[in-house]
Amino acid sequence: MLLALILVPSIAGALALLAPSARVRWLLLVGAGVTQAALVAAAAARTPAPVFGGWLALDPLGLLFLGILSLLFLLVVLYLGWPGAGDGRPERTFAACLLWFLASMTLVTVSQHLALLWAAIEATTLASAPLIYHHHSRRSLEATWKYLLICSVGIALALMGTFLLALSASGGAADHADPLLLGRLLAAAGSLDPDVLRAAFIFLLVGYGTKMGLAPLHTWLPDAHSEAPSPVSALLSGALLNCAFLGVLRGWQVVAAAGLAPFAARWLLIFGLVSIALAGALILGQRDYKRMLAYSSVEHMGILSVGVALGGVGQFGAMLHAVNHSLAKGLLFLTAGNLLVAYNTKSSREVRGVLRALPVSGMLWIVGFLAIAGMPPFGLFLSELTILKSALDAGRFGVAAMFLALLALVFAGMSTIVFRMAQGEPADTAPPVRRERWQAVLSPALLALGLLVLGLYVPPGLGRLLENAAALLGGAP
Amino acid sequence: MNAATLLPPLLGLAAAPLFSGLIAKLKARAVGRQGPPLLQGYRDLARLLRKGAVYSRDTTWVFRAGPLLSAVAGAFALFLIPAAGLTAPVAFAGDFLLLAYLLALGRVFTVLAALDTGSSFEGMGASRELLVSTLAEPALFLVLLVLVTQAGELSLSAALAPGAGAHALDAAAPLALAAAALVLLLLAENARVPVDDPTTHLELTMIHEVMVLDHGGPDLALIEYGGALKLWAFAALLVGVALSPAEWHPAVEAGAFLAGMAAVAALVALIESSMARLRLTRVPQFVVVASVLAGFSLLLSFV
Amino acid sequence: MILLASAVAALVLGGLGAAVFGRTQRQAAAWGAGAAVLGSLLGLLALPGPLLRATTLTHASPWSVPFGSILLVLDPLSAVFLLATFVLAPVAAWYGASYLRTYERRRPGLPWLFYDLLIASIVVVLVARNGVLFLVAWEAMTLASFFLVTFEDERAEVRRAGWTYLVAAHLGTAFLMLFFAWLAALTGSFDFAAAPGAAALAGSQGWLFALALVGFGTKAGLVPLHVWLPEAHPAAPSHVSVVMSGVMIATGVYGILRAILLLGPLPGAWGLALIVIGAVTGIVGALYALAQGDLKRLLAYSSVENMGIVLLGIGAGVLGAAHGSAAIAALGFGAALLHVLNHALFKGLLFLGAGSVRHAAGTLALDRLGGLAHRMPGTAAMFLLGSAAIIALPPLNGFAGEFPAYLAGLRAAAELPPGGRWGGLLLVVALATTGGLAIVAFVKAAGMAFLGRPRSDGARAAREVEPGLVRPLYVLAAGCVLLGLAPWLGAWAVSAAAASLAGQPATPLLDAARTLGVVAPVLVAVIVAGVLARAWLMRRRRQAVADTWACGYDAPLPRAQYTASSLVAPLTALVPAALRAGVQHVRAPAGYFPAGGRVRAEAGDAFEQRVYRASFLRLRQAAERLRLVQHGRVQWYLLYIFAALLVLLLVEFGRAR
Amino acid sequence: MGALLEIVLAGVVLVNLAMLGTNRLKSCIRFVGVQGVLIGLAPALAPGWSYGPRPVAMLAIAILIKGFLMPWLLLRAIREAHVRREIEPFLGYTASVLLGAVLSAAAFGFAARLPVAAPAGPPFLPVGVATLLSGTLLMVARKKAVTQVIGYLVMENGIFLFGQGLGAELPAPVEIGILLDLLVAVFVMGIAMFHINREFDSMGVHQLTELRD
Repeated sequence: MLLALILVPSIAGALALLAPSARVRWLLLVGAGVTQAALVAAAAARTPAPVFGGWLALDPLGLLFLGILSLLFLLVVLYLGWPGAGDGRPERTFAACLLWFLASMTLVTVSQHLALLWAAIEATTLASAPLIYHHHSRRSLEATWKYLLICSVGIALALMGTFLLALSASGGAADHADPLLLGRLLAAAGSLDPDVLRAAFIFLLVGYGTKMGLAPLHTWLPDAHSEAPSPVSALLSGALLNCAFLGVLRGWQVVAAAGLAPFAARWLLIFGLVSIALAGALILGQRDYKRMLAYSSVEHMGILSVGVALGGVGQFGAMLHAVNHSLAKGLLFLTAGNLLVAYNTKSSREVRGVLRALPVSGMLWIVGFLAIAGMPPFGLFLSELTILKSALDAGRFGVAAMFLALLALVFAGMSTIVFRMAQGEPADTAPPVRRERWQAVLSPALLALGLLVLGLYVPPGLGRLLENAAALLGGAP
Repeated sequence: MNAATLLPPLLGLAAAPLFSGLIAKLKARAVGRQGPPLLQGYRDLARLLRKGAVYSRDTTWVFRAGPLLSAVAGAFALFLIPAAGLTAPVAFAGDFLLLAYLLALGRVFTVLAALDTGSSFEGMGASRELLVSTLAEPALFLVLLVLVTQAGELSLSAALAPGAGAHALDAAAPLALAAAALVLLLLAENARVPVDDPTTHLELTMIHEVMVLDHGGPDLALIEYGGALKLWAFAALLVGVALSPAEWHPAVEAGAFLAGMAAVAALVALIESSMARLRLTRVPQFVVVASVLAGFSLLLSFV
Repeated sequence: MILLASAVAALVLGGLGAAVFGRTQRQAAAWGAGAAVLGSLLGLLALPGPLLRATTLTHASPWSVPFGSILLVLDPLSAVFLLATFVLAPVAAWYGASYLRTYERRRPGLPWLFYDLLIASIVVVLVARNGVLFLVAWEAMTLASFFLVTFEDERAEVRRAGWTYLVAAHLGTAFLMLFFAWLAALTGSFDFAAAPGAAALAGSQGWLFALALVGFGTKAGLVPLHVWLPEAHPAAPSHVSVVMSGVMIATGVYGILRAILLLGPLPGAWGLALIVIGAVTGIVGALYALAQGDLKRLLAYSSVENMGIVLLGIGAGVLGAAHGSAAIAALGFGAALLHVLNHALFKGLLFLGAGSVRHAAGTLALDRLGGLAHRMPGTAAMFLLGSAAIIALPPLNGFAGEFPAYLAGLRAAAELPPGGRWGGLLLVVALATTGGLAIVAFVKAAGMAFLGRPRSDGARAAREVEPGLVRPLYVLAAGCVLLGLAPWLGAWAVSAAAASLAGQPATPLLDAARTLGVVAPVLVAVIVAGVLARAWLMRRRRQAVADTWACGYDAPLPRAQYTASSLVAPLTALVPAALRAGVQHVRAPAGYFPAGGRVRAEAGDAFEQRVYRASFLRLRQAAERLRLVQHGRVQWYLLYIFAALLVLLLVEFGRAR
Repeated sequence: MGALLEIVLAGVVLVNLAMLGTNRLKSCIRFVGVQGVLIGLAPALAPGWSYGPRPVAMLAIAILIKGFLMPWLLLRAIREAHVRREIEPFLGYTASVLLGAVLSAAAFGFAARLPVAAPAGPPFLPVGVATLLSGTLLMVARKKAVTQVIGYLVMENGIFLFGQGLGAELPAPVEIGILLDLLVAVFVMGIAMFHINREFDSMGVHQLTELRD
């Protein structure tokens, strides 16, 4: 089962290279997406057996991120079905890389071996780089280069962290031929060398944090997200960042098990708050709406970090937030794709009157904003409230106040841009009002619906999964 | 309700024009003129009431309601003020609030009636009236606060009952200050010199008179009468404050009240004949002085 | 409770129906307004018990979101605010059904969807007793009203107003999130426990109340948190302004009162603080109101002022309760609640009147109106009545509401120990000052809009609006008169809630209302007698019609009338410079034969310009500097990574060994 | 054996400095190849290395990929892209070498303070850190995209050595996976370099500053 999860998209990717027409490639994409989603659903129903001596296994944390991934992927490939397809058409390499991207991210979620995890995360970088370069423009080239180089360097540091992790285990109870299996590390957490462990976590945090987009390591992120085709941006933001976050979380699991959670929490908290602050500052007066969304991703990665760092119920909140954020960001990026196709500009100042020109996309754009900004009745409100509560539970009033103040800053910045685009009369150069294609709005609409549901009702199954995932982080809801 | 309590208000209703006439007479005498007859006020009213009316084509029912409401409010106000050692016919906790807001009712409709004509002169009058009354409002409340807190009673009749202010001589200072503030308010609210001059003939310098330029006949009579009632009410209040420390035989109280009213008339006449009108820009300061006096009095009564 | 639930359901379904099936304005209005009327009627049926017999209805069921539960309680306090909601909502909807027909929109159902959602969310806010549920409803309320405010989003100033509103509301909610989360952290649950007690709150009570005050105060428009209000209320369609001004901002008051109930007895210092805030809000609101040149902005600032008055009442209530004087507490809280009810009536009336003015004359600028009393007599009479009510002229309901507030202040000044006395004193003086300023504001509003001669072609061409835009006014006006003549009705409605806040039966409140209930009819009788007497006097009297006497000048132009700004100029000249933020654009006449000149004056808000806009600009500048971080040079980006790594390593290992 | 290892490691450091000092692109790439071979050999010379078919195969694969395949890819890329042969530094060659030397010294100092450094063992750790820092310097102080890839490879080499020094023995599949990742990375970067050169007429990364705020 686990193998199938990885092999299906890999093989589909290879087939996509051979596929004769865009239609076939699209069918391949959808087929892989549906199969993947079905497999994940099956895996959620009954935990699949570990394979390769426990190297690949699906724990709640992995299942959670895998679920987000496969859902988002399915909706993104559905979105790719219309001829305009936002701004990404499934060409040969594009389709293949998209599928390999899926495969590598799936591998990330099921890896229980930290070195394998590292290799998988590096593979996601390589599989997604061609996707970012899809437009073959100077700007996308620049973005791709920065993405490749910065992420590779960052991840190289994570490799060093992984080595250090292995080192910390030497001499202890986990001194085994292969100490990097997560289960063994956790079991022997008490005997790990704390100093080395701390060094290891620092390297992991900076390394995977680069890929995750924690400020000030986020520098590649706005470039890549704004230049990539919008469906790819949706995946980068909604799935890839989560995978990197999972890398950090694996490190956190070990550190927390070794009783060093306060140390790790401190740094996660600092990185988290700095990310929210910097993202807020750069969102304020942002001129490119896709970059605005990218910075919003930085912000939300910060929120996730803060949630995990605060512990207690905040970790549950962080898990819930990861789900919500992925949905919201998928919605926003796909809608941004519609805007980009219609207006042919990424400048937020040139887009006007979306509500009148593209009513459905305009509405989705506003709904997406309200959701991402943490307004009820959308899911992010609940997760942010949960994280806030955990800060107060821990008596960290300063953190709580800062958290809220920064969120308000982001809200002010984003609302300025979003509503200026959505409201008013379209400029003369704007596209004539025409019926929007249902394919173009179906996926975002489904995402919006999901966000609304999650804001009013957390299904018990999901709730349990979130609780189990949070329990792995050492926090009980 | 004691039927006797109705006497002072009824006296006021009857004698208010006389009171205005008294002031005019004393004022004239003070500067060595003969002055109008004491009953001139009644003659004017009678004359006006016999006349027909001319209405501007721009006016509405508001224009007609203004004089009526100001007179009605003034008349009703008299029933709230205790006098001559008797409680007022209408007395309840917080009755002076009704008094203050009744005066406001009359004023608001006078001002609205002025605006109803669409005349620039009457607009000017309205603007000035609003300025003066807005500033006078807190001062009036401060004075009333002094009375209430002094006596610990929420009704004017109780606060001004004979002997209510007598419990301590140290109350004399705040009461005196309050009375002084009340004098200033009386002058300001009733369009007397030095705030306004009812006898001037230049519209540009008027406050109250210019607001009622367009009224004629019975409407003007109502305005004149309402003005007289308001003046009476303020005077009665002032006398009540001044006499509140004393406690005499009812007959003496009545006499004292009448004497007090005469004294107020004399005081107003004296002020009017000895002072010039203030420049309009100085008027706010005049009213603010009243607030300061009342505030100071309040301070004294608190500590 | 089932009635309330069906009311909410009717509202939500009706709104959705309007959005889905409302293809024409008429269909949409039938769905949307129909739902508002039906929902309100259902809701009203649920109220008598809690209002009159102080019963409490509870519904509790689990909710799967974190910390959430569907805990709904209908107690007297909720019922008072629900009463205002269910009275105002159908009337405003009735008006809106005609009013919205003047707009051409591709989707006429959307405003109705948001309108019904707004009412529904207000209802849920008022009965929710779980922090999460409350916040969700609270923000739903914000969002629904936001979309209504930006209904005419083709106008730039409307977009700006909408944005200001949304951001302000969000900031306020941030404080509320902190408040509820903190409270939950202390009590262990987001459900509102019945007064956790001062012991459980330890030293946090003051902080918690401060948070609630800022959060709810933003919604209520307390100075200096009011800046969104004069922007947003005028921008919305009039029937929405009614709901926003009459009910929605009152939910802020409700929140403050609920917080008082939740946090247990507050110390007297908070009573003083509330009175000070109320005084500032009332006076500043009234000052700004009288300076406005736009009728709806004037009304919006007047809402600020009235919330100040309500806060004065609450302050007196807290003061009384803290000093153990149940009478003062009952009078204060009762006055606050009574004023909320009254304000809903007369402010609703006035906003509807303003809507009709805009509809008929095409503008709300007072300097372009005038003479409408001739052209639209019904609307004019109702607006005048509303103005008289809002400036508390007896015998209308405004006076009936402020009367107990004064009494509370007076009794505090007369009976309480020194700290409390000053509070009472301040209350009385502030209330009087506010009242004086409000008189000017509404004399200006009513006088300039309806009296005199028309100042523009639009005003000259105005005609009485259709019956659907006049009759709703009659209903609200009747309410104003009724509650003025029978103040005990209002006092009766709020007495249970006031008693729950004061901890004692609200007998003093009822007594005061009963007294007024005798005096007010007498006053009316006297006035009626006066009117009859005058009529008798004038019978068969010669009555001529002529031009206004212009002191000899025989061709007075309407433009020579005093304007709205000149009417209040002597007063605004006295306003401290710190509060003045007006802008004047002057093009003076020049040359020997000047072709013309222009003056355009706007009354700005000093708080908005000097505090909020200034700090936002400073924030923008700081952000602009941070922007340099993202300069595009990849070498530096790499250095960031290593620098971060180095910093972490140095901090962790630098000191050791 | 130990002496040989030390010579190899010293060679690694020297190659670092040489790369910082050279102004010719091709020699820089060849140096990376040399370093790859040296680093591939190093584990075999370390004490406790056991001969056997699997370790030898791993060794061969690593040397093949790092020592030959990658330099070949890079050389091909610059040939096809007609890259000018100079390196174009931000920071002068002499200064770079000096800084590299200082950093290497610092690395030795730093490694000495690490809690794990076995004082008697082969100096894998300091050399690894020194190499890592040299790679960083190459990435940061040079203008061309190729040099950044080279820097990245050097950095990876450093990390690899560091891992060796820590005795982290990775299972073969993972190790091969990592190597493959590296190879693909260089391949993808090579393609990107090709495009950069086509688009911008040079492989200067300093021109890649269009995306900024």
